[in-house]
Amino acid sequence: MKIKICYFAKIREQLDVSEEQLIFPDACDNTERLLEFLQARGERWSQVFSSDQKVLKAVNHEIVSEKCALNDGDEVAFFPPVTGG
Amino acid sequence: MKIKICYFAKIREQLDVSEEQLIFPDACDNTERLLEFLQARGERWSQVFSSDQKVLKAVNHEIVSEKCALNDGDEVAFFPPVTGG
Amino acid sequence: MIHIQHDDFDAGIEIESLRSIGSHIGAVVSFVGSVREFSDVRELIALELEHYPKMTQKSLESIAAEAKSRWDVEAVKIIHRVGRLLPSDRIVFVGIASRHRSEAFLACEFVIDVLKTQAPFWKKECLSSGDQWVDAKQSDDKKSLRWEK
Amino acid sequence: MIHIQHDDFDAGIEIESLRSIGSHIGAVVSFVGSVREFSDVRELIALELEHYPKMTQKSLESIAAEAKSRWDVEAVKIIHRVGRLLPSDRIVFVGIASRHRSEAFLACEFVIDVLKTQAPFWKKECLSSGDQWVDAKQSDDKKSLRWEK
Repeated sequence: MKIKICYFAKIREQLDVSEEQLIFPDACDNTERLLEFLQARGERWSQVFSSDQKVLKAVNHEIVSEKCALNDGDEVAFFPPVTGG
Repeated sequence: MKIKICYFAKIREQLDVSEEQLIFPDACDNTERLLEFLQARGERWSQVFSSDQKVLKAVNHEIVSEKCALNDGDEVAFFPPVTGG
Repeated sequence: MIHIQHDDFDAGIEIESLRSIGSHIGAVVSFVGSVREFSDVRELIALELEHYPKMTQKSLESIAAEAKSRWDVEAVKIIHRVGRLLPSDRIVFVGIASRHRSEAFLACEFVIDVLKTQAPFWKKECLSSGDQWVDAKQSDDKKSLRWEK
Repeated sequence: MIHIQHDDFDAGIEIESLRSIGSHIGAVVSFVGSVREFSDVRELIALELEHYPKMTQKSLESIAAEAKSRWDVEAVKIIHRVGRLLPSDRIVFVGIASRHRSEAFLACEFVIDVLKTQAPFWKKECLSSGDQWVDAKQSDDKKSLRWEK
């Protein structure tokens, strides 16, 4: 399945990517699997996604805190705690 | 001693007076005595000052809830609960 | 920064003036109160606002000073209109400038709550059926009592 | 009534627009947030506000809807600026119109508190010493948690 991933703010700068399309095995159908997949990309990725740094995620523009199912065409975003207002 | 008395809003209309200068025996030197004095003026006055109607008083532009000493030159005001804002 | 006036005011100008105190001001919280029309039973033609001129300024200054002593706020502005007002007219402005927002919210609500039970203003409604003094609301007493220490 | 924009806004116009909803509106409470300059250690040159365009509108709409479902308020207006801002610039406006004031105060503080922890905006400070992402504040988390049911 195809997933769009967006990165924002500090996370975007650390990974040096703002968005990407990912073809993802159908069996890997939740955010936990996606995180494992991204962490396996190398040191920089595993640091961002497994360090003490807090990373929030949104699936289809809603923040989700728990493991969340993913479907073809979903948009996932990773970003640091928000600081607007 | 000389006391200035001001009446506001509904109280002013009920008594049909907005302010007056009162020469008051020196012995009657507190707000309680002043109230007794005013109540003794007649039915309209005793009704306003002894009925269920709540009357607030201010001495020299500060609301006072208890009996308060009066001195020559003081300004006393009587008015209903405030309704500004 | 207390004004008791017949004239109308401009909340936007007041907020800008509070913001312009300095670049350490992070928050301006404001309250604008308007003359409400009573849609149901009676028709409001106008509102007459009487006050006690010699006491009003002092009373509002003391409320503003109390707000500043309780919370870390930089400025308190109060404008209260008097005289004849029409439905939807502005009556009162309370604006607070502070570094952080929580203090501004608290101080602003404090000022308007206490003003409603302490400041010497009285409203008379001019209704199609005749004139009538507005009764003080118990709910306002309760709101004001919350702030007693 | 949600606007995410580069352009500045005028709080006075927003308050008037909230008041003009009808003569049943007795209270308008508003919050204006400004870019604070840090006077002590570091010098703030500018603030860059990044957001997640596809999510921001939806997120603010959901906060506004939640405020309206919790309190009896007539209208919620939110304006949040994005892009490059300078010290003292306006960042955010939250305005609430309601019949009575208590609800407007609660809803206004709720919106800004929840916005600060839920809406996808990120601030980067451009300092004389270099750029730096602003860290989320624990105090903001606490303020937001107060509103959890």
